[in-house]
Amino acid sequence: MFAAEEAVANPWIYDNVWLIPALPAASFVLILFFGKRLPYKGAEIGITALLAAFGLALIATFTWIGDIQGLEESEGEEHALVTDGGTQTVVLTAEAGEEHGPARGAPVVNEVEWFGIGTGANQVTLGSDGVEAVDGAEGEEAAEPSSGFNISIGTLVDGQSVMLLFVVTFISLLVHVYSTDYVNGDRRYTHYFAFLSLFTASMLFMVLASSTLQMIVGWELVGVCSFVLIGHWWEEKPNSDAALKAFLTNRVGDVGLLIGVTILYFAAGRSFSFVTINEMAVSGEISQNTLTIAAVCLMAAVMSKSGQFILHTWLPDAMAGPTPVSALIHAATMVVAGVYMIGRLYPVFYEGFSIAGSSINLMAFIGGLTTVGGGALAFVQRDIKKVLAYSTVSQLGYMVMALGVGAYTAGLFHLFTHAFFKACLFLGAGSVSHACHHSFDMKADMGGLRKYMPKTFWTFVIGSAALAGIPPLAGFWSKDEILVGTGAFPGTGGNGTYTIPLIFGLITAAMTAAYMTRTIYLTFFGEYRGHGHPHESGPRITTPLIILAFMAVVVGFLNMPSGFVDFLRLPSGWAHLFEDWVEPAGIASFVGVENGFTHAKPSLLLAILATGLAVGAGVVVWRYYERLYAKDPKATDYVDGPVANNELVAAGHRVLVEKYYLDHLYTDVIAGGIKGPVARAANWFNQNVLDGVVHAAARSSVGLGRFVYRFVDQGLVDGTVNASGRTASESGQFLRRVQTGQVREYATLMFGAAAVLAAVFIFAF
Amino acid sequence: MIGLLAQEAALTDTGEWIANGFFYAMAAVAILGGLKMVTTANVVHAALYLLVVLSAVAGTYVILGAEFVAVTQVLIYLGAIMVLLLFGVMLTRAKLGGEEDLDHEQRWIGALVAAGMLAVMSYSIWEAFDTQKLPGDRTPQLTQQVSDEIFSTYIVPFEALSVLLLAALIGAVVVARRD
Amino acid sequence: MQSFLDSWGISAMVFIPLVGVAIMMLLPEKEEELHKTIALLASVGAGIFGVLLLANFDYDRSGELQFAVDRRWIDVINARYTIGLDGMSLPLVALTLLVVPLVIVYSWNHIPEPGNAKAFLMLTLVLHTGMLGTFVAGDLVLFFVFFEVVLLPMYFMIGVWGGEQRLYAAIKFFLYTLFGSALMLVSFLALYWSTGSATFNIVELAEQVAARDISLRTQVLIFGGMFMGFGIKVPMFPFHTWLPDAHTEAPTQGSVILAAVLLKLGTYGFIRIAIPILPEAAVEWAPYIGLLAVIGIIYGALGCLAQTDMKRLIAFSSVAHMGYVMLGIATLTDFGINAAIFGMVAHGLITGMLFFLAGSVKERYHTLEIRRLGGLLVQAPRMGWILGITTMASLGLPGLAGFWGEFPAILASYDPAPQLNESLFRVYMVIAAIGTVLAAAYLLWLLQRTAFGTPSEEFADDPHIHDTVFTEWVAWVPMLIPIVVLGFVPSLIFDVTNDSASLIGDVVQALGR
Amino acid sequence: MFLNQFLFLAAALFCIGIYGVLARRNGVLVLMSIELILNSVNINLVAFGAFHGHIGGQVFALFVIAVAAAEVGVGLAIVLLIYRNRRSIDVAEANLLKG
Repeated sequence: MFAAEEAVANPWIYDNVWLIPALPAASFVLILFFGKRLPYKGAEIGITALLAAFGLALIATFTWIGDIQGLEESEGEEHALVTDGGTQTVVLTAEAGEEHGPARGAPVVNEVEWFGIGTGANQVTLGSDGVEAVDGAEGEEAAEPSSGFNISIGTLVDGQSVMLLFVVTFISLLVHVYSTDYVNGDRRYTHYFAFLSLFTASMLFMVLASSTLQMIVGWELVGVCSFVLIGHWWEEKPNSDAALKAFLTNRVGDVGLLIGVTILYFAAGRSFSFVTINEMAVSGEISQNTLTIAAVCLMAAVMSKSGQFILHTWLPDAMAGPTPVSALIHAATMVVAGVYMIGRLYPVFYEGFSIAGSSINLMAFIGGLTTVGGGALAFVQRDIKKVLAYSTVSQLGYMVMALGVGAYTAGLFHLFTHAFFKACLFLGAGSVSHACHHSFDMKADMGGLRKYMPKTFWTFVIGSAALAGIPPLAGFWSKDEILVGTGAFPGTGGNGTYTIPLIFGLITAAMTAAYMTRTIYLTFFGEYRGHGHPHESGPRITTPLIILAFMAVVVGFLNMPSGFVDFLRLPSGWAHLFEDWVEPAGIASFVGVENGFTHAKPSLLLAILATGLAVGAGVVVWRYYERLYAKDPKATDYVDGPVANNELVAAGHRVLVEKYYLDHLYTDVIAGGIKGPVARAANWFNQNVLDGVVHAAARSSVGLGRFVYRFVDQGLVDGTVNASGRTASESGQFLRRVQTGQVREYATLMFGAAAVLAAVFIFAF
Repeated sequence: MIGLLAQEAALTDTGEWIANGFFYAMAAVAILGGLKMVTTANVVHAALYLLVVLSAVAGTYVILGAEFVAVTQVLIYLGAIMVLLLFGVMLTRAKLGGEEDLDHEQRWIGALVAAGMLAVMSYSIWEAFDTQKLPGDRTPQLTQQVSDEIFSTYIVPFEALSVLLLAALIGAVVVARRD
Repeated sequence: MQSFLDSWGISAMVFIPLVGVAIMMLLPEKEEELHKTIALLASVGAGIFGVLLLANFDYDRSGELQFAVDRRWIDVINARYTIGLDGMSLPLVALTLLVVPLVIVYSWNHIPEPGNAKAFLMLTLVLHTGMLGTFVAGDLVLFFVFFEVVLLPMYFMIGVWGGEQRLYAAIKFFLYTLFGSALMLVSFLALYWSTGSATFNIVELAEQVAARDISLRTQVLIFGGMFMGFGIKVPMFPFHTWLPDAHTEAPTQGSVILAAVLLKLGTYGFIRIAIPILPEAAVEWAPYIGLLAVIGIIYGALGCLAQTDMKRLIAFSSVAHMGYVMLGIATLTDFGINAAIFGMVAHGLITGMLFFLAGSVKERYHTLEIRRLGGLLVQAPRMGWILGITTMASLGLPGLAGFWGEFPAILASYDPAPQLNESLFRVYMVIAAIGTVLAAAYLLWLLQRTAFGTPSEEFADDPHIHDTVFTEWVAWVPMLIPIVVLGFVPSLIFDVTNDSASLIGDVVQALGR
Repeated sequence: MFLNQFLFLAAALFCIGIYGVLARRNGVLVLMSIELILNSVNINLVAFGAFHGHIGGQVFALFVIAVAAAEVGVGLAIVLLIYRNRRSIDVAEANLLKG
């Protein structure tokens, strides 16, 4: 495998990229201990740290881009894969070099030993080619390498992680600034900023993870930050319920994650390293069967973290947290962790689900289902944040679907663009609610806000348009690429014919435009329905909005198809920049897989069709509300609309309002640890039930626990010990079936047992 | 004195079965007495049956050539412990007649356990020692030998025991003190 | 210095608490402060020796017994005074040395009813000696003696200073464990006789068993006796019923020691005695141990969900957590045993901490009924925070200690020792993984009910409810720090235990199929 | 003379004693049964002493007798205490350990 090996100095930032998560982590500790004594209650530390982290992320981004472009200029040069003691070992995969063109975008791994376990004889040698520990990255003391194999901690820099570094630090910075105004005067202002910092640090830690084990750590840490921030106002029960639900739902998925990582760990010859696992997955050293099982397990984790059907229910509830948190965590960054993981282990999923040349697979199906199902739910929400939450679910489905059909770059690109416009929308919603006395109810407390808060209005419209995929805004480009990538539209090529995902994608495109139009109408048009006088928010809120809106306009141009670039007679280097930067090519861990990346030929017809659908749907909704407001500018629903008149429509509406009854399924039927609504909790505590009959228990694991506890534990097991004499108690002692406390009974048991045991020993020897 | 005679007899081949006969008599007395003791409905009677059993056991010690132990048994058990027990009986419940509820309702479990143990023990004893005999030329151990042994080899346990006795004495006084 | 440590270091560490007991015995009961000081000094004195030993421990040879002493003890049965420290015992000794002084500090103003600091602290110190001795003993008889020494003080602690049902709980605890240790003793004797080697030395016995041709059935039976002895102490699933009662009724300090150290005596026995001496029998038993372990994980979690009392809930959670430890052990691989030792230490710290918190909650609210609590974060924010961190650690959040006991155990069960049935253990793995969800459920539920929300009317204006006090800080911070530090630097333990654990793994490996 | 015959006698007395301990309600009777058990142990000790020609058996029998005396002393004291407090020495009623 080692065709060439030479030492090249690493760019400084690659060796020290660990600083990026370290800064917010330090900020967390500082805010926690000193925040309250500072003039701005700790916010300044967080913002400073984030500014520095953002600066470093920018350096990393430009270094990476510079590398890639330098590489493109010197076609065919080998590329850095691994570093060794501050120098860089250049590894060129021979086959890759010959068959797949120049290697590009290989990950730069920087690892130190974390800990070592096991020196057993069944140990398999490290499978990764040349990935070795180097010192100096994390501040951990490097223990002496034992004869066993070691588990490393380190950073992995490649296009994907650099992209997310940029997104996370950028949006986190804006959210920090925004929050200084939005949560001003909050009961736990300092605490809020501390956890914002911790979240950012954990997310960055996860993004830079070089191994699956490290990813689990980051994955869970972002989860717990999400838990804390959703439950920020924990005095109110619904908030802490939502926080619990989020955490527990994620835990369900984590079971899959733990198992999946375990399977991959052993399958890859005892390695957690992403590089090793990917290499072995593509080289066929891990059997297809194993990969499929691992991929299915990991898919469960994706479903919970990235809000895919049917584990998405926590995401809308998570809106109980402060709005900036929703923007940062539950729209732009944490929820894409699942998508990010798919990208990280793409060869595993790619081989495991046999994505190439297929027409449907589990990932594409779940993604497609989520994108349509989530979008439909957005129609019936009163709460503006819930609309956005379901929209997020829907868009995450889009991303997963894209990865499922093999459109790797398109999926990640959509992740990238979505982060900006969805953050913009969430922050916009926060701004609106700031004006409307902290209400999020569009129907009761909003309407006509266009006049009062123009900046918010316009940024919201731009964000919505980007989300709906109206050209030339960001969402259009990424969405179009996904639709093309399904390969089902005539003339696009692609590596499979994913017809169903294409249809799902088109439906979603139309739905997205429709529900966003509805949201804009309900919020900004008509007449103000709330009380008091709404006003535009302050500059610390509007500036981030404007910046994000700007990004929502421009980021799409990063990945224009070359045909379009030619059409506009732009320099050809402007085409598919994002693809060049992010997509790996010709490296050992992606051999073969990158062939399967769908680089379908963009189709003008498809673009027009999708845009037409979106615009058409938007216009329909627009007409609907125009007519409504013409009748009564304060109305929100037709009094005798289809929902009132048509039973079928009414039933459908009911299903949507009830969120497909999934919550009922979870809480009432599966119940158990997943959620504890008031009624259940009350029931839980109901001593009468606890002390009472059996039948109420069987329906839930709580009930099951109670059942087992009472009858098996206290009755059977305990009873056996406590005693034999009870069995003979034929007299009226029936109700006193608790311990008699009789020493004699214990003695009986003791002697009896001694006799039995003696017999056992006598006859056994 | 019968014991001593039997002991003498045991030393000769012809006397062996005399000793055996004496042993079986003692054993029968002991076992029957024991059974009566645990089944009788009268506490005082039970104490008296215990007396019988202990005497019979002392008899077997004599057969085994452990005169000093036999004498100690008689002195301490029959003289001291029995008196103590009888005092106990009288102090706690001065009723000297029979009583109905001296046993538990579930005494059959106790019987079962005891029978089980007996079975297991008998089997293992039989397996282990089958027909091994006691040495025929055993002589009664002299008291002096016993005392030599106690005060040389076993001096530490002996001292420990004396401390235990003292502790028990004080303990009994403290526990039973009326205040 | 070195030579003194080599020959006397461990003995000094183990018996210094007893010296403290002797001094306290002579002083009148009224001098409470003095008693507390002496107790603290004695436990810290043991700790100082412990630190010296830890500092002089050769970490490159952590697979061997160091500072080993081997002297005559009871000649008649060839029992010898064999002690030593290796990578397996070191973390547990360190844990004990950490926890006991903290318990004494906590006792400074938390002597439970009916008072009598003298007796209480003396029992604590006796426990200290017993626990340390068990962890360093290298001779089965010595091990057994120390193992039993622990029993009585704990019995009195529960029986005298416990809650309302204390007598019941104490006698149950006592009889249960005594029953187990009786069987264990039988096994030890059987080992002594069946090897015919006339030794109780663990290492020698292991060699003898390997060298002699002892029938597998015999080995399995002997292992069974040990399994009962250790399994009851752990406690493993069907033998756990003493635990919730004992924990619930014991005073805070008792619960902490019980959870932090006493339960580890059982698991330690498995990896120190049962498996190394009888590896073949261990292979036979492992599937059943694994089964009981995963049943324990799920069952313990379900039990937790049904609890209404905070302390009882924490007690039941021990059943689940020790299930992970036992699952790690049941894999019979170096990986699993490493995980198990880590799990023991982590569980000791975390659950010990939870019991401390429960004790302090009880002291403030005079109840532990979960439905009456709430709003701890409002009334005692710092304590609420600590509770939050500890529950997070307990549910196995990465970055805190609990994770490294749990995840490696799950990982190890994917690939158990070659003699074991792989598919079976993979099923165990999945069940254990599901257990993590339930763990999160009951712990978060506990957190939500006690820390979140607003205080109920009953306690809203209670002036007794105050935030963490000085002695609590002193007792808790040293436990919280390792919880966090071990979360990020697991090598602190893994590096120490690895060699010893590998020895066991290799022994099993060497058996062949 | 067989060693067995002594051992059987001891075993029988032992089991009778056990039955007594398990079946009797009266505290004093329980103590008596325990005496029976101790005696059976003594028979074993003396018999084995004779079997091996070793005097240790007798010595230990003596020790057992001494310990038995102590045991009866303390045991009776406890029974008396219970009687004074509860006006009964029924061990079935002594259920302080009841859960």
